[in-house]
Amino acid sequence: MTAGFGSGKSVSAGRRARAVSRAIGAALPAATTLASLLGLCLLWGLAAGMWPSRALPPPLEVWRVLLKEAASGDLGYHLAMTLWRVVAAYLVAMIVGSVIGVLLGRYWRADSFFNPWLVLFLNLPALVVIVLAYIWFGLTEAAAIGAVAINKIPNVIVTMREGARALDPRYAEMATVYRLGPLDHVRHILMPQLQPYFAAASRSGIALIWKIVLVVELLGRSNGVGFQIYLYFQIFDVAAILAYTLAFVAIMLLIELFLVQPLERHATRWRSRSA
Amino acid sequence: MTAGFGSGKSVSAGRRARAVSRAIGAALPAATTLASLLGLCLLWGLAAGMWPSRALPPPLEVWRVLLKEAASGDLGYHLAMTLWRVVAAYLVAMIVGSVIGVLLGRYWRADSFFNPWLVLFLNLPALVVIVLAYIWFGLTEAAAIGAVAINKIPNVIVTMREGARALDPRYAEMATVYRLGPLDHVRHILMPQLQPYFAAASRSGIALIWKIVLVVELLGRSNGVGFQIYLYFQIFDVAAILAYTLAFVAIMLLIELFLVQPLERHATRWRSRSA
Amino acid sequence: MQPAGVAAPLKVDISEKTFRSAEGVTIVALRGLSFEVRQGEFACLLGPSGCGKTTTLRILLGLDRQFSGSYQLPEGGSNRVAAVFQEPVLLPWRTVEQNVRLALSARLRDKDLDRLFEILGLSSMRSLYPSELSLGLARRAALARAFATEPAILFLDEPFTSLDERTADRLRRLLMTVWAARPTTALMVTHNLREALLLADRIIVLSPRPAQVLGIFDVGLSRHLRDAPALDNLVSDFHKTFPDAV
Amino acid sequence: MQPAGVAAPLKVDISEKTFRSAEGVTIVALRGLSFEVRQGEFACLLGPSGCGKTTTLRILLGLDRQFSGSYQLPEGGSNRVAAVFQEPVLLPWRTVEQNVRLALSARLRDKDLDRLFEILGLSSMRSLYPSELSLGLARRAALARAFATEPAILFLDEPFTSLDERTADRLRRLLMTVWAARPTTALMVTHNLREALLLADRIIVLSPRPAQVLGIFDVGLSRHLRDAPALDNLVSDFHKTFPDAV
Amino acid sequence: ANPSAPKIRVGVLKFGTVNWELDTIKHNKFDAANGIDVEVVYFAGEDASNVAMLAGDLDIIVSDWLWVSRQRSQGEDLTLAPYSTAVGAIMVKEDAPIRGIPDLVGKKIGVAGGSLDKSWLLIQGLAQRDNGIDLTKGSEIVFGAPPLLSEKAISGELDAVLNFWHFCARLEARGFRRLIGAEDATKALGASGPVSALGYVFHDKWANENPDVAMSFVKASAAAKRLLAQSDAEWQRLAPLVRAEGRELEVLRDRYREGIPNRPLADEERDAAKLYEILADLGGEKLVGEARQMAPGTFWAALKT
Ligand SMILES: Nc1ncnc2c1ncn2[C@@H]1O[C@H](COP(=O)(O)OP(=O)(O)OP(=O)(O)O)[C@@H](O)[C@H]1O
Ligand SMILES: Nc1ncnc2c1ncn2[C@@H]1O[C@H](COP(=O)(O)OP(=O)(O)OP(=O)(O)O)[C@@H](O)[C@H]1O
Ligand SMILES: [Mg+2]
Ligand SMILES: [Mg+2]
Repeated sequence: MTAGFGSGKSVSAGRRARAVSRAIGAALPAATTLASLLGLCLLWGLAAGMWPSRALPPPLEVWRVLLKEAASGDLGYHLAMTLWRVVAAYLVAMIVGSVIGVLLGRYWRADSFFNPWLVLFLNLPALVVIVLAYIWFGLTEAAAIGAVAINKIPNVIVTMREGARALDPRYAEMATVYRLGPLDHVRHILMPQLQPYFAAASRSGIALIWKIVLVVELLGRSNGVGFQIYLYFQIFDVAAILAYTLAFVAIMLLIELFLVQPLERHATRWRSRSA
Repeated sequence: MTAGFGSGKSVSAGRRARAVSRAIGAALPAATTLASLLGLCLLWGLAAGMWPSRALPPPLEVWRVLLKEAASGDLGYHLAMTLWRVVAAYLVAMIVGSVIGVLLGRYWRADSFFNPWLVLFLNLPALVVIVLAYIWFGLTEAAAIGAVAINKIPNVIVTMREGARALDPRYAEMATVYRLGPLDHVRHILMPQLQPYFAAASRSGIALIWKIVLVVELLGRSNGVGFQIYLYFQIFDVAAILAYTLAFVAIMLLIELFLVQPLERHATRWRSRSA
Repeated sequence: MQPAGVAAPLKVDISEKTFRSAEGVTIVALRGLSFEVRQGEFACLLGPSGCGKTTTLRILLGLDRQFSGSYQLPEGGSNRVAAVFQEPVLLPWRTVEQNVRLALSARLRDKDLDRLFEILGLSSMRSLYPSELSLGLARRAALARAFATEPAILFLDEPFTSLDERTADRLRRLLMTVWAARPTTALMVTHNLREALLLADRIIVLSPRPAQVLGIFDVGLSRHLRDAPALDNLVSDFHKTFPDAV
Repeated sequence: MQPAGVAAPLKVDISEKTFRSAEGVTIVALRGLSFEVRQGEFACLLGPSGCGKTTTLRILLGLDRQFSGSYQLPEGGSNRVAAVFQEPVLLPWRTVEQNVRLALSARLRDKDLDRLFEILGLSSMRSLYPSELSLGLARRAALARAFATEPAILFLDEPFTSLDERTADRLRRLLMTVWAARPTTALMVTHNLREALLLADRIIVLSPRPAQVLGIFDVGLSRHLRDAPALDNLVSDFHKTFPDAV
Repeated sequence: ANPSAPKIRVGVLKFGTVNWELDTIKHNKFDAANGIDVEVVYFAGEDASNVAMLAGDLDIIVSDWLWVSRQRSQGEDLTLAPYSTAVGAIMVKEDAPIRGIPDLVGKKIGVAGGSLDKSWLLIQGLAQRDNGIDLTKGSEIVFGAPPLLSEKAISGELDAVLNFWHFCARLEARGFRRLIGAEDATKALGASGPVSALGYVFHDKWANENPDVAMSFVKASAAAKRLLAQSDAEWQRLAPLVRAEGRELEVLRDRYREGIPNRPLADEERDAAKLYEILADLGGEKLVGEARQMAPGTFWAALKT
């Protein structure tokens, strides 16, 4: 006849277990990442063992190539070139794209006028933009970075525009009543609400930018990971391609782990974390 | 000594003006789009007139090429092939990506484990995925579409994960108390909150997919817009490249205008629209 | 444990509920809180703001499982609970009517809601979205949602604030009707002593945070005898018993 | 227009305010609403739920400009307004203290807030985020924000709901202190007649929607004379004057 | 066509030079005449056909012998039959003050095909040996996509461009001249004659299972080449495919004819082996992998008799 559904013992036991594992998860994100990567390598190794193919070299071989390229200094050089392009294009794209996106999200009249332009630029193939940029501005670093940024900006705009449309008007009203200055408004009202959109645009943005940088380097640069990957693609050396790819991924992972995630945890600490 | 800051006359005049222009904006989105496109063509024509170059043919020439290709049936055929690939990859990527993204956003332990995998797949160059897919699964349509989907899925995951993280717990609690079924939960609690993220992932998603389809077609298909564009790139026929690009952009615009925007207006009609 | 045949009460026995804030502050919301509400009884929780009333309701609703202690819902209660939250919590993307119907079980989905909406003064508001309601109207919509579900247990967190006296009175009467229509156990949080004395069988008086039961006030008087002068008497009775509370 | 030298009143003259809901329903919220509040006066708006009180405040706060009619704020009012909204509207991503400080002008940003937080019972909550507060605590934080700004005009939309009587009383006294400290014009919405009679110089009684002024009740009695029996008398006076309202 | 004739799937670039020959085969029914049925599969890029070949989707593609040798040394059983000896060249504007390799120092040179391109390595090697110049250090090298580099050379942003032969031919028609060709470098570095840079590439396994079919294809190809070598009218027919007319078509035609291989396979193989060693020195392991010698069997043995 007792129809309870919450019992103290089990509940508090669950709580303790959760607290412990939460502490581990928070204190040791690096450990989780390591475990995760090991798991991935294991899977990869198994797959490479089961279906041996030149197109899927085992992890060890890729590791060997990686070490060799690193020792020769090539890896570092090309990686550095690519990284600088990625960072430059990322900064340009995020800043320009966020500003335009938020404006379009707020002013529906501007939005309905410029939307077709946006659709156009969103769907312009990277090839077209890159070639045009190289033709007009020469085979220069500025043209390359500009071309990448132009490829990415429409995506940022689209995401940030959704964010601006989903803003809660009550906070803006509060800000009006208490006459917050424009800087305070951006910092305390706009940015926290746009944070998830910014994070989304940013994460998928940097990945997209890196992919376009590869194409840019392939079409008209003489260094960088994209240049190298294409070189190895021509002689079909998948191990080397993977080595360069994974070197970049590793850097992204480090940034994610030691920069993005701590920042994000800080920015969203006010959200009651669901288990 | 009168220190008012709201005066009836000006306010109601402003209101009327706004109501009128709002009616126009809502009733004639097609007209706005047309005006916007005309403006763009004008700019383009001017630029082409000022700096005549093979790399920037005037709009009229592109239009002529477009008509020619359309008349020969090539345009229709290649466009259709590309479109079907885009649609198929889009559906696969959005469904798989949304489900995984929401799950990762809700379960932080799974997220912290799989995050490195996500970063890896996010940053795998399209080239690598496409080549591996072709080598393993042969040069089939399925391999092509699968490769595109795999390229896009991580982006969808990242965006939807942010959405899931930003969910308001109060609505889920209400649903728990009133014992909403899982279907109702998804339909009435989850989807409306995820809508802006879905819209963002969707818009920038279809653009990204189309760009990757171009690469896929370049690397191993014998038809499609990407195939054509690359052919024309080899002989540096920018007018033809633009013709194919713009044909696709036109289709996207039509979809945006007659499908996406009405749907979106419907989905967000509850939001008090800001002027 | 109850002897067979006797309806099981709502039994609460929470030894501790602690929050850890994001900034690391530890807040003990409840400590040694235990009380019972008999099946079919109407009880009120009365206590200072911030003492832990909402926290208690959330635990009983199964929304917060990180506490030590236990509780037990009356029979049949686990599947027919209704709640009025302290804030309305309507889905902004659904109209008033959709919000109410959504909470109904499949069996009741198509129920006729005309009378309910009329009593609540919502008839002309059925097709509005929550952002188009005044706060008082939104509260009434939340009440409509709770009442429409024909619950076996009813949790109410200050349901009648933001309402003018006249409307509040009408809704209190409606609450009594809903509660009396079938055996419903009700637990209501309120800051309004007169309201508590008018509606409740017993009033559970809580201490400031961490919440503990200071004492229980049984309103002996039958409900139809509780008119204005009788209430005045009850109020002074209450103040005599709990000179420090409220 | 005022002759020079005489302080300008808060003057409201709204001929109509209509909402169009998303589903196309037209709702007339206000029609022919006009009243005045002299500078330095404390006025209360009293009216049934959903009659248009919040709408009126929003118009006066400049948040809604789509109405016909006009209004005029007292001198100096356009730049030192404070408001307590019907719901707390705290920024969820800022702590209680940050929320309060944010509303302060640059000049006041570093002001000592200890005493204010203490009176409001928020001292130990300064570093909490709004989602970690009870509703009553959140309301008090919203009050802290309004009071800290040293406003020239104060708009309050049911500021003392969700609070126990004792806390509410303390806060009413605090409000009086803040209002009296410098020449502040205050307009407060409430559903609590005793509260209105305790605090206000005049009570503006509104009709059901569309809101119109039914009449004005001047509370002649000086504030320090308004004790419990005096209030009882005022209540019955009020009921005699407005037999239909509240 | 004879429906029972064995099918051969050949992957080519739609506007590539190979397609001119295949189109001639198809149009003049040289395949049917040799008892086979050539099916042309179009791709947009050279890499695409390589991927398709490795994915097992095609019977024949066109690629260069170095690639074949490298694949062979890694266990793929690819082999090749010569297709063309035409190779790239460094082109400069007619009136440019660049007369020889030493003049390239300090100039901006576009190079198609990347840093491991054969022609580029050979010319680099020659410059090193004869003039003691390291082009990679002395000049500004820009790698990039071939069409883009051509465009840049025309606009004057590049002082010189090393491009694939048909891009060079088109440039020639637009007022450029050859500064030095890769074939010059080949000879200077010790080859006795032109070596087929490109060949029809197929799997040994396929050739062994269908020796007649493979041979018939070679014959059909030879027939097409003969026609293209003699008939200007055939070139007029091909003009839309070549995407050129007038002078441009003529230059392309002449260069194509010059590239038709005409030496015994054994000679070519010997020269190729020699070149391989030179290239292995120049390009190092990056270019050739671990094998320091050309993989035996890179040239299809059946053609030697
Ligand atoms: N998520 C949380 N994190 C930290 N502290 C919390 C959290 N939720 C509630 N608290 C704290 O617990 C205490 C009790 O809160 P609760 O909401 O139960 O109060 P209440 O009795 O309902 O008050 P009120 O009458 O004002 O609604 C408060 O001091 C509050 O600050
Ligand atoms: N954005 C809107 N769209 C449509 N109708 C609205 C909108 N905002 C308010 N209303 C309507 O206007 C009327 C007055 O609303 P208001 O919020 O002013 O009431 P109120 O007097 O503050 O009531 P309460 O005491 O319940 O807070 C209500 O009927 C409400 O439904
Ligand atoms: Mg509460
Ligand atoms: Mg209101």
